[in-house]
Amino acid sequence: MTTAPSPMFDTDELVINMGPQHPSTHGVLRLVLKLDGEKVKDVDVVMGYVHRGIEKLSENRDWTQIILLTDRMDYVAAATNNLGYCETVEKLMEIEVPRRARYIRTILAELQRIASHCLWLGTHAMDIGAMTVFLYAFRERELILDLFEEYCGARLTYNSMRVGGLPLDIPTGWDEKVRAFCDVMEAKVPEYEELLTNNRIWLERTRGIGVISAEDAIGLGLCGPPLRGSAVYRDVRKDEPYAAYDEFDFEVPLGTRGDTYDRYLIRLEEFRQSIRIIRQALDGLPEGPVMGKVPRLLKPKAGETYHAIESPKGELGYFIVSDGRATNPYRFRVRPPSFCNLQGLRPLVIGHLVADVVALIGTIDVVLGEVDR
Amino acid sequence: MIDTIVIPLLKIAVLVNGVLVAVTFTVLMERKVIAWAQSRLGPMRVGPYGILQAIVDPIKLILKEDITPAKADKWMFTLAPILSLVPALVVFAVVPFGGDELFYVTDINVGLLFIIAVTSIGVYGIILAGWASNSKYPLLASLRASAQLISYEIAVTMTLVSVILTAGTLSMIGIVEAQQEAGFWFFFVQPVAFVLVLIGGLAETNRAPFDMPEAEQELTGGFHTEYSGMRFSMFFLAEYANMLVISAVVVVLFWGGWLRPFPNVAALSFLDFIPSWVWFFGKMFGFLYLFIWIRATLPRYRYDQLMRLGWKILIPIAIGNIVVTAVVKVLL
Amino acid sequence: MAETIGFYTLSVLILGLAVLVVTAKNTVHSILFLVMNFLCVAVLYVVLQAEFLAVIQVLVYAGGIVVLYLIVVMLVNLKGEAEAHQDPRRLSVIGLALAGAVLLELAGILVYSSGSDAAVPSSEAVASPVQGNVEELGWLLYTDYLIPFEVASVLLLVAMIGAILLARREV
Amino acid sequence: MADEPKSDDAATDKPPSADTPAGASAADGVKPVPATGGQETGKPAAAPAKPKPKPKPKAPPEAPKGPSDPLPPDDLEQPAFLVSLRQALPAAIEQVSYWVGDWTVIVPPTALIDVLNFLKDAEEASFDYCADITASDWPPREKRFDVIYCLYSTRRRHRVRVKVRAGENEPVPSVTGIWPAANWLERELWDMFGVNLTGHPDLRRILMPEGWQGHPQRKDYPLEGPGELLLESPMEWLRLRNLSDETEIE
Repeated sequence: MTTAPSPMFDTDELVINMGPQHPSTHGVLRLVLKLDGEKVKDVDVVMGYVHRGIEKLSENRDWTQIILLTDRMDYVAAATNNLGYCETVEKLMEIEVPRRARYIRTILAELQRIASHCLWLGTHAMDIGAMTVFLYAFRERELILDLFEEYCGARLTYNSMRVGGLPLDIPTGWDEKVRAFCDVMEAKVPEYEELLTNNRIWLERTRGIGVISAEDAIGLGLCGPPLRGSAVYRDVRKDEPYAAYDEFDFEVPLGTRGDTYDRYLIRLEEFRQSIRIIRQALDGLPEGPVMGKVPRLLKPKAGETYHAIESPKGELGYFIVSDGRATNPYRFRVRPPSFCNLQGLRPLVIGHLVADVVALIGTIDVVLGEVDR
Repeated sequence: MIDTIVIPLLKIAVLVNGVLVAVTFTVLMERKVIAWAQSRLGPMRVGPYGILQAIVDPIKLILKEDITPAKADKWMFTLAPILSLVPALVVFAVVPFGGDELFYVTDINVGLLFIIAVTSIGVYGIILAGWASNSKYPLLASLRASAQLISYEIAVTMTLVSVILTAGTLSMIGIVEAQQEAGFWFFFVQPVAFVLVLIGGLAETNRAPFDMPEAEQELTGGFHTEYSGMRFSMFFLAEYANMLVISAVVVVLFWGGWLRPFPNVAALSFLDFIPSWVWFFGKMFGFLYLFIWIRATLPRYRYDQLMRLGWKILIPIAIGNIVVTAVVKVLL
Repeated sequence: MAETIGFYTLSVLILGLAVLVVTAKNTVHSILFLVMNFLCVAVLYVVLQAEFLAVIQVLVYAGGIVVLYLIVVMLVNLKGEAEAHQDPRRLSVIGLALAGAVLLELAGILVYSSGSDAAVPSSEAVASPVQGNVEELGWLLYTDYLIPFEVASVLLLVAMIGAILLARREV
Repeated sequence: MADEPKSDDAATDKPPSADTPAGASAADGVKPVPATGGQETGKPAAAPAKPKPKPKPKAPPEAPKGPSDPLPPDDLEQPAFLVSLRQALPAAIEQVSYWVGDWTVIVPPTALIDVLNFLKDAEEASFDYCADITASDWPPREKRFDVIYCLYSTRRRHRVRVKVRAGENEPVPSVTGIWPAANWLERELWDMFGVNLTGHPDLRRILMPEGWQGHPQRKDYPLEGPGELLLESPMEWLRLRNLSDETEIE
């Protein structure tokens, strides 16, 4: 207690290397923490451990092969990545997608959002020490994986969309299963809430932790739930509607304080909104083809475009340049929401304790496959 | 000669082995109970319903390679798990598992203090493990652990004072007998103390939600990060043995030890056919279950919140409890 | 007879450990020897049938205070090289003088007590009413030794307040 | 054409749910006319900018000389922020381009900070959100990089892209002072393209390992690295490894 004022004892910082192998850095994120006691003075975020050069690779694959690569970015929300890419190419080529395909895409994207949020909830709660929520959330995610398996045969990397529509129509009876899943999920969300929302320890661990103001959040380029947690009304589904979102009725939950607890509440509410969207889409599912009129050889005219969708993590943008001659994009760029959100980690973490670092990694919900690409 | 040496030695041998076996089954119980809480099955492969897992787990741990990090302090690194395990076993010497003399090793007149004193030695195991590993995460964890143990020890010891006041003795057996004379379990007169001891016990055994020293998600396993094999399993044994100790202490202090409910109500005497040790172990089992249940349910506290809880909430309540108990005792 | 053997064994252990405490190169090791030393002292108390004192010795010294020493030492060790000691013999004259004074004092006590035969029974008379009996100890503390007891408590309180004050200043 | 999606700020002032029918569905359906028109007019407009017909022989067909950057059709109403930008900084705008609903402003690097500051602060623009910063590489061109800033306004809910053409070593000012979000995006930009960014507070590699040679997203950077080459011809790999600069790597 008397050591600090005395010049005899210098107060060195303790530098701790958190990751790339660490149970709660969600993959291979590495944080170099400078600690004063247990308080974080500074942090350097190091990434790139799963950099596979997807952008470079995509510039050397043809337009359809790229869909497969997009699966490997945010691998817990592969269908959303497919959707964003296909829509960008469709925008570039001005292909009209049949309404039925857009509806099914919406259903897939929302199922994917629920699955991704389930994974987030499980790991986030696990990081804070609530281990049971983890298994509950994975139990429901499993149901979604089953649905995807039935739709496209894969459980993680779906390759489930094509430029111009969908490769397959939904199997018979699939829509009923999705409906049944919605009922299950609707009953399970209160179960999660019961374990966490009003739990004193959970409140103490998340309230007032990692507060970020709306201005800072916009300035830092945060997107998705972290941005909405700071009470910024920003949801690509509403602002720049894609797929069939303009035909559905849903709300965008907003936080008030911009802390970890608000971001938690927002994602839980998004479970409900996603269920709502899926139900509307199933109710209004139009008949018709699932594939639009697409040339056999995809070869967009020279031009470039940026198109964004709302992935579970935030604004997932694709910037694609076509030179009009090759059967591959000249420039393929992904605006990864996890990457941009991860940039917000440093201001969030500084001044908090080591224990909060893991909570904050959890709350911004990064997938390193997407950060590093 | 037989009475003073052979019988106690036999008792000790049975006790130590019994505790170790009980620990392995506690681990199995924890795995099973948490699995059920999480809609899983838990271990199912070894033996019927995975019961033999309790034997296979320790064997696996013993057979694993025992690694000492190159830059570790070898003596301390070896000593730490022993320092952690031995006190956890020693305290069972004064725990009365039943009414008969057969069921306890010794009855010393400062039994309760003995338990507190010896468990406080266990903290050296954790501190030295963290220090001797020569690694940053274990060091942080051991700092956390020592601060946590010391502050909660104060809260628990202060709470126990009010129980001692109620019982008028420090002997474990004396406390149970005091409950028999009083005709009720002390839980009914000291509910606040019971809750405090339970919380403090969770914290002292590093159980969730106070498992910061070994917080896997933050400190990658805490003080035993660098341990493996037999030495790791000693920490493991110590943790669960401490859990058993806390359950036993809570049972003795608040739930009448080996007594049946309302020991002086004649109407309930038909319950007497149940042997006293069954009552004791049944109650202990209940508390073990409670500990595991809490672990499955609650998130983890943050370190500073834990310290705040200990110093600013538990200790003042404990002191208040002492004052109230003393006043009531004088007035009655 | 057995008691005498036990006593001398313990004394040797205690003294040997005490020497190790000051000679051990590694500070953590020396603290560990200190703990063992305390434990041996506790055993000595048990032999003297002062169980309560023994338990308190373990609880307070071994289990509490030395843990805090250990934390401080670990933190200091952590910060790289321990500050280089100046010449350890710089105070050797004063040290020797002090040690000699203590030795003289001990010798004086020894000579004095052996001179007056009454000293031995009287020291036993002080120890006997305790006999590990908690009630009696409490009784003694709150009657005969009330004033020293209260003074000691006040001293601790002052120390506590001082510590809080010192720690508070830098925050 | 007046109901083009993102540009029209009269419509976007309202809460976002109110004007949902714009946006993507319109982008799919209404636009074939400006597209073909833009394509035709754009080509010749962009071509004079790069008078370098002799690129390094890298791909079997001739390497593309640059993006098309088509001009907007004359009958398309320009969004208000472009009009006011033209008034405020007339000299700063090299070209305005339009393609499938996206507006792009091409500015010289020297005017970049002024333009971006205007776009961020001007009331009718208020581009407070820097969605993305990236580049494309056109090696035959003298100014080989197109550095692209994708901006978005959370208040007016419209987008614009600002494009800067920069040569290999031509300094491009960092925009971290305008949007903190640019920090990592520019680090990645530098890591992948080696654009000469000036004034960046923390210009280190972000995805590639420290000490990596070369900038992988450049078009003249080989797709298959020395790793595969090492298996096939070790001596060649050794030679390449000893080259200090990736420009020497063919």
